[in-house]
Amino acid sequence: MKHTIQQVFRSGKFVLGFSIFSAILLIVIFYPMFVKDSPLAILGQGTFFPPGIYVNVYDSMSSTAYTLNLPDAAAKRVANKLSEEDRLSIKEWLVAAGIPESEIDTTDTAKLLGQWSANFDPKKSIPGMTNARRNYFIRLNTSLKGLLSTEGATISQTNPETNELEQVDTVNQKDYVNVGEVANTRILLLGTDNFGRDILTELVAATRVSLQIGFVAGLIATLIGLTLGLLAGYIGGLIDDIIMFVTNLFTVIPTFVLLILISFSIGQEQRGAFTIAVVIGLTSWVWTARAVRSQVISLRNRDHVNLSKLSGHSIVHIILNDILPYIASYVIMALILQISSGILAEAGLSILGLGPRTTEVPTLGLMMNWAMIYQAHILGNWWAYLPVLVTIALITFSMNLMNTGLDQVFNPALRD
Amino acid sequence: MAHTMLEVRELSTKYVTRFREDVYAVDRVSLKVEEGRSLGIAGESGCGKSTLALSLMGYYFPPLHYMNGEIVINGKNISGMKPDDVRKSILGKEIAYIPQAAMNALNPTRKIINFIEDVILEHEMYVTKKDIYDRAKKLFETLGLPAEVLQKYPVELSGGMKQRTVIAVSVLLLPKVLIADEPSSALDVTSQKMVIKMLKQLMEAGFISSMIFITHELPLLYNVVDDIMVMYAGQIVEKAPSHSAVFDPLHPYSKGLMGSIIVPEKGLRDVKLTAIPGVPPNLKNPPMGCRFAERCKFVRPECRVSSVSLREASDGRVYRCIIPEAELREAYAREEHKNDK
Amino acid sequence: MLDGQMYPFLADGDFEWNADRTEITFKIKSAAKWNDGTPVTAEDVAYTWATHVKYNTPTGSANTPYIENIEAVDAQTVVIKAKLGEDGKAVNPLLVEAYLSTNYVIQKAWTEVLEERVAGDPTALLADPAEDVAYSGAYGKYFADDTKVVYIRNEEYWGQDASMWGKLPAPKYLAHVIFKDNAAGTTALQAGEVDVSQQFNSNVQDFWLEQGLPISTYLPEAPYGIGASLPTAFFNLNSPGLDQAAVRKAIAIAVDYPTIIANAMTNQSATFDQVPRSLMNPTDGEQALYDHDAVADLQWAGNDIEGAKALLDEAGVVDSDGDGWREYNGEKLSYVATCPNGWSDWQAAIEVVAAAGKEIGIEITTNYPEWSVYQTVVTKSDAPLPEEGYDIFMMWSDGAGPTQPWGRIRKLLSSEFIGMPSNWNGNWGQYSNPDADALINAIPAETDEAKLKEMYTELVNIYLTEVPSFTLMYRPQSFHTVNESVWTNFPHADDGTNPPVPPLDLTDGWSIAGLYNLTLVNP
Amino acid sequence: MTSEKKIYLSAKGITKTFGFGRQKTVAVDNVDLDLYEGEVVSIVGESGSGKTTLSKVLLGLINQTSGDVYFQGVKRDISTQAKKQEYWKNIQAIFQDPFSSYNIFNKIDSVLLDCINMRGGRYLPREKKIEMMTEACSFVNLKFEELTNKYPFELSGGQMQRLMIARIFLLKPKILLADEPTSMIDACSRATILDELMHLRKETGMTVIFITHDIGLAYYVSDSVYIMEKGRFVESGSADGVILTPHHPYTRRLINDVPKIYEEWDLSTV
Repeated sequence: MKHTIQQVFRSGKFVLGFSIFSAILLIVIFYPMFVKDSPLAILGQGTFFPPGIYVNVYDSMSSTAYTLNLPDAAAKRVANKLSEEDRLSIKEWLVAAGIPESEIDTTDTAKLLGQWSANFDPKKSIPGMTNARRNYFIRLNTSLKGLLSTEGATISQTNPETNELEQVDTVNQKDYVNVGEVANTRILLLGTDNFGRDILTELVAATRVSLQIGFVAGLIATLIGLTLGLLAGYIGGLIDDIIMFVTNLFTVIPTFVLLILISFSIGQEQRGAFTIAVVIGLTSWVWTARAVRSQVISLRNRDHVNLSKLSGHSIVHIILNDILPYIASYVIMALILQISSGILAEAGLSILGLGPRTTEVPTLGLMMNWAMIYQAHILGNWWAYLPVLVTIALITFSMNLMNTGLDQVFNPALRD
Repeated sequence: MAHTMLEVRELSTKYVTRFREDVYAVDRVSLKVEEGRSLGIAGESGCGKSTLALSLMGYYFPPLHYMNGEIVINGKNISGMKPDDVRKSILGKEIAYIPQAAMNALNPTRKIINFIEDVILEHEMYVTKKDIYDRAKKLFETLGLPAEVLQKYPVELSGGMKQRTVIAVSVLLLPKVLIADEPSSALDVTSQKMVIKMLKQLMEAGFISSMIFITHELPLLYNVVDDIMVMYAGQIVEKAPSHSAVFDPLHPYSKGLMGSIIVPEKGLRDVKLTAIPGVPPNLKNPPMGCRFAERCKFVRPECRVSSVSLREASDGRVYRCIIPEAELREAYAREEHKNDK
Repeated sequence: MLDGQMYPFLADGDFEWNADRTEITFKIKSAAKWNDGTPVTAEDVAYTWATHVKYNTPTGSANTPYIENIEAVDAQTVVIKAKLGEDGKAVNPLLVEAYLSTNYVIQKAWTEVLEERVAGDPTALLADPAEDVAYSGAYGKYFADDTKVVYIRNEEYWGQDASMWGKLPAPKYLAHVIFKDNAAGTTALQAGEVDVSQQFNSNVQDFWLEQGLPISTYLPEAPYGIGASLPTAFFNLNSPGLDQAAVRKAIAIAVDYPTIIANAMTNQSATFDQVPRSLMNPTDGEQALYDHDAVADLQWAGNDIEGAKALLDEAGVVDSDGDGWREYNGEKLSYVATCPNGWSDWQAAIEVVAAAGKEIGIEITTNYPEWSVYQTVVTKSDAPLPEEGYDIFMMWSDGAGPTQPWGRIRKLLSSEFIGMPSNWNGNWGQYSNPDADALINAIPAETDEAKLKEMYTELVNIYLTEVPSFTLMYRPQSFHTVNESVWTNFPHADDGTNPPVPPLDLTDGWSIAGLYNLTLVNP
Repeated sequence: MTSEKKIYLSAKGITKTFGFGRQKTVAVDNVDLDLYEGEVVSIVGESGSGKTTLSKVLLGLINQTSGDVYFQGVKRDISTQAKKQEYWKNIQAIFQDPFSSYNIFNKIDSVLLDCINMRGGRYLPREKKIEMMTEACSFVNLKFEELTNKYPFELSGGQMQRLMIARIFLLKPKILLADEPTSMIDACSRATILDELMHLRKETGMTVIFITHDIGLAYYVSDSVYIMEKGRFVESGSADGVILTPHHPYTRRLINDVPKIYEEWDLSTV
């Protein structure tokens, strides 16, 4: 046994798969200890906030201001608000407004803005210009206000007694706050989803649920497959015929279609994560049963089984001692595959909207489902679906790696 | 003096297990096969017979590794050649190899004639399919194989027929030396006999000039080859003409081996089978002295000290034992006497 | 149109009521022609009605309680006689007016051809595909299959008449493409394969802000369109606990509407801070119909967890067994909130409703049945809703129209829809309040503005107090997002048109005007 | 009566078929066999002749399709697990492949302990059991101390097969069915195993059925020989009679095709 484990860990594939899987498992276990938010808590008002560090604006205003004389601050500010494209657009407008092209210098910001403020008229309609373009110029115009100002901004507050605005503070252009001193900052490593939930926290929770679904589904499928396979293979005869008839029925019906039908027919009220796991487990035992059966049939005729019979051992003893250990490695590999296909099946079902009901738990499939419904893939909000995809891929990849690793160890034909 | 077809000098090879352990399976083996002669290699499983067969071809790929020594086939020294060159210019043309499971190497989706075409086209460019067919037919007829076999798929043939077909195909390019490693051991007795007959025919008809035949079935070996070489633990322990090797073995290991022959012939029931206790040494760390010392009835303290080299006996055979020929024969006589009592 | 006003199109000038409000008279424009060149006549209008009545079509059966008859006085003049009640007044003058703007005129000559074809069989008549129908609009059918319908411009269209636009609308063909789902529609819009998108595109502003596409909406900023319907969550008034107004209101005030609007609608709705909740659309016309100050105390903008808890505590709905959930009559308050599966903005809104329940100790889980199942359950008003599974459920409410807001209020509050085997009108939660019924009955006959305002204010009062249902967001009648890669000058706010052509489907009635201004981007 | 040898095991009209319909194959076809006390009988046949199937029927590992097996003159009844266990106290086997005869997950000790348990020694003290196991091992020239706590794969094929003989030593059955016990073993170990087997037979006087394809081996070990071809016995009789003067063409061919060393091996007859 110990020897086998040593051998298993000598397989590079297994070790790589095992490392990835353990890393995922560790994150799933330890992350919630540090981040105690409910994974389904809606943090953001608005959809798909991009990943990044969010600093509370109100708190930054009242934080200690440090004056940093950074030489390129003004230039960066201008560049941020007025891109090269914007300058060319301004030029386009100015030309349309009748300014000779020779007088426009897009590199001279001050002059350009001067010409712009002198000539821009939001009411003016230029033939052939789209409404979208018109809206763009209006927005650009708004954003350019005060761009070249060297003054700071004034912060005022309403005095509750007089109901008048009173100047509280001034924010200078060279003021900086230290993020560490701002009372409220939040790191959203993977941004938020369409509900305004923190994707990272949700993803970790979803991974846990999906793994649980995978484990339950895999265990159920493997147990059913193992039991039926053992019975059919060892006892044979009529029992074998009956079991194989049922198994063949299940083989002919595509499992995923069956899964969809069952999932659909149990209705969403009953569709908890556990139910889905059970349903997946109940529909995916077929190949395990067939494989175990054929293994058992070949084992049944091995002499050590005959010898065990001659030694007067009962069927149960023979199955447990002389058959099971031989197929144990195979069953473990089947279990690993079943787990990973269980996770995929859940994802597939959820993407079709047949997964577990949403308010209770997040799952990887449900996250994909919502990202798709809210068109994250079309709008380029990669953080809503890519990490989920990567997680699914990593889990199945690591499990398949472990499986091939085990296969190399257990299957003499693949040894090098 | 006859032309030497294959000469091996001090060849040592090893193979590497997947736990990166070296197994020294062939240890300083020298042999010589002359034109028209056949050499048999006998020994227990694990004594290095099959590894030697593979090593003789000069075609090394993992886990088999060449260590040192020389192989000269028909005057060509191939020990330094790259595996790819060996495959292209030596295999099939100079030396052919038939493993035990050769018959299972046939592609089940192709007819025998297609297989033959592949083999020939690999080496010759300007031949028509008609030529190939005619050649194959002629070969098959010479070897007593029905020509219809050419148009059949492997599954349509019996195991014995498949094996004979493979052997026929392997001599298509008229190799000088044929190495047959247990070519008949997976077959029933009748097929086995046919394979043996065919091998003899190959020699007689000149398809091959010499043959190396490997088997653990001594009666078979005795009937096929001119000389028998007994291997033990990667080394040659005795080499003698067939008859003396079987009926008058000199080395204690050969003696034991020959004493275990069972044939359904009168007198067998009166023979006391000899048994060699123990198991062959592990070739990962071969023992210092005589490798057979552990199992030898006549072991002496000095056997375990230094390695034993081959020596020549009075009749010209070679054997690997520190005990002189006369003493050995004396000891054997005593044993026999004891048994009779 | 979306402002609640009726604008004459086929009619020559506004309609007129007689002094008793029992008859409506209007004239048909003399320029109006069918596509076969014959004029549209008063006789066509009258025969259309006669046919509806004769074959008892849905339109006929819905309107016969209110309309006595429609007659052609001469070739141009039509008189609609309202059905009179026992008091000698029109039963419902508002619905008589509504008939004008909500029904198509069908050519008499064609109708007779059709009647002959179906040999008087009403079922066959309604089922006829009307391939050869005569039409008076600018476009006729050109091609149709499962994926798209293409219309071709009628080059003889009477809109070229000097009294109308004097020219034809700009596009020669109109294609209505049917997409597999919203995502496919969005992709097509992005790619410029679609000029006008009338579906919900989440985060529509990303198209121009993030992706720089030539895409725009009717309004340049949020909510991007004119809200004209009130997607509403109905309470199943038979569910234990939901028969209590306090429980209903507590749930309603706890819901985080800003999040619904920001997340579910991606800000394509006015907020309840901007337009306080009532029974009215966020349009100026409807908003002016009730006294804002009188109900200000009852209105809520959501997120009022403490208020909701206080309300429940006060009503004695408390957590007595300490499991974190409140009980009513010893039974844990546990509800299922539903809407049809795949209706993404509604689903997201329902999720937020469910989240609110948790905050105030009421367990709300979500469930999304398929539409086919959902609609069968919800529209069957002759039986109570299932207590399990449909405790809080979403449906629509009436959009804009000449009978609004009365029609909408009726459908939200009137008990007349209880007991119908197939109720596609409203009040699916089966709310019944005689005061509300009386007000709803009285409004159509009322003409005094001040009186009307008083009555509407009272209805809003009832609605905000009793909370039989609650609005979750404002939603446009249809979304209107245009890609200006090919055409520009689509209707947009302040485009200077009069009447302002609102973003409907650009083909129906006055909306056709929206196609006249189109110009090619690169002519 | 006393002078006559006792029939220990006899088979009457044993037929075994596999499959049905078109796939039906007859593995053993109406075979009769009489086994006398203390003799060594060989059943010789090539692969596919049905000899292994016959041996499994005799062992009671599979049920015959028709025919009966009589044990000590009484019709065998192995309908229940208990009856089977009782039967198996009398008849035991050694199988062809030592590598597949062991459960590789169990230590070697368990094989021998099973035998002690089967002979009713389950509650013997540990020392007694070890003593018995040591005795059994030393009978086949193995050292129990070296084997205890080892797994089967740590042994050579020859050692494994000898341990199988040790097992029979412990069980002391009346009949031993040896199914090609040496065909997977090297020639030199083969002699050892045959020696030990014959030694055990001499000690216990048990009856031995030897199943083999090696006609030379059959000749070497047995008193009488049955030649089996395609599920039937084609020739039987004393070893000397059958092997040295074969009558049936099949037997003749079989003997003819085996390589000889003392006489000329006639290659022309194929």
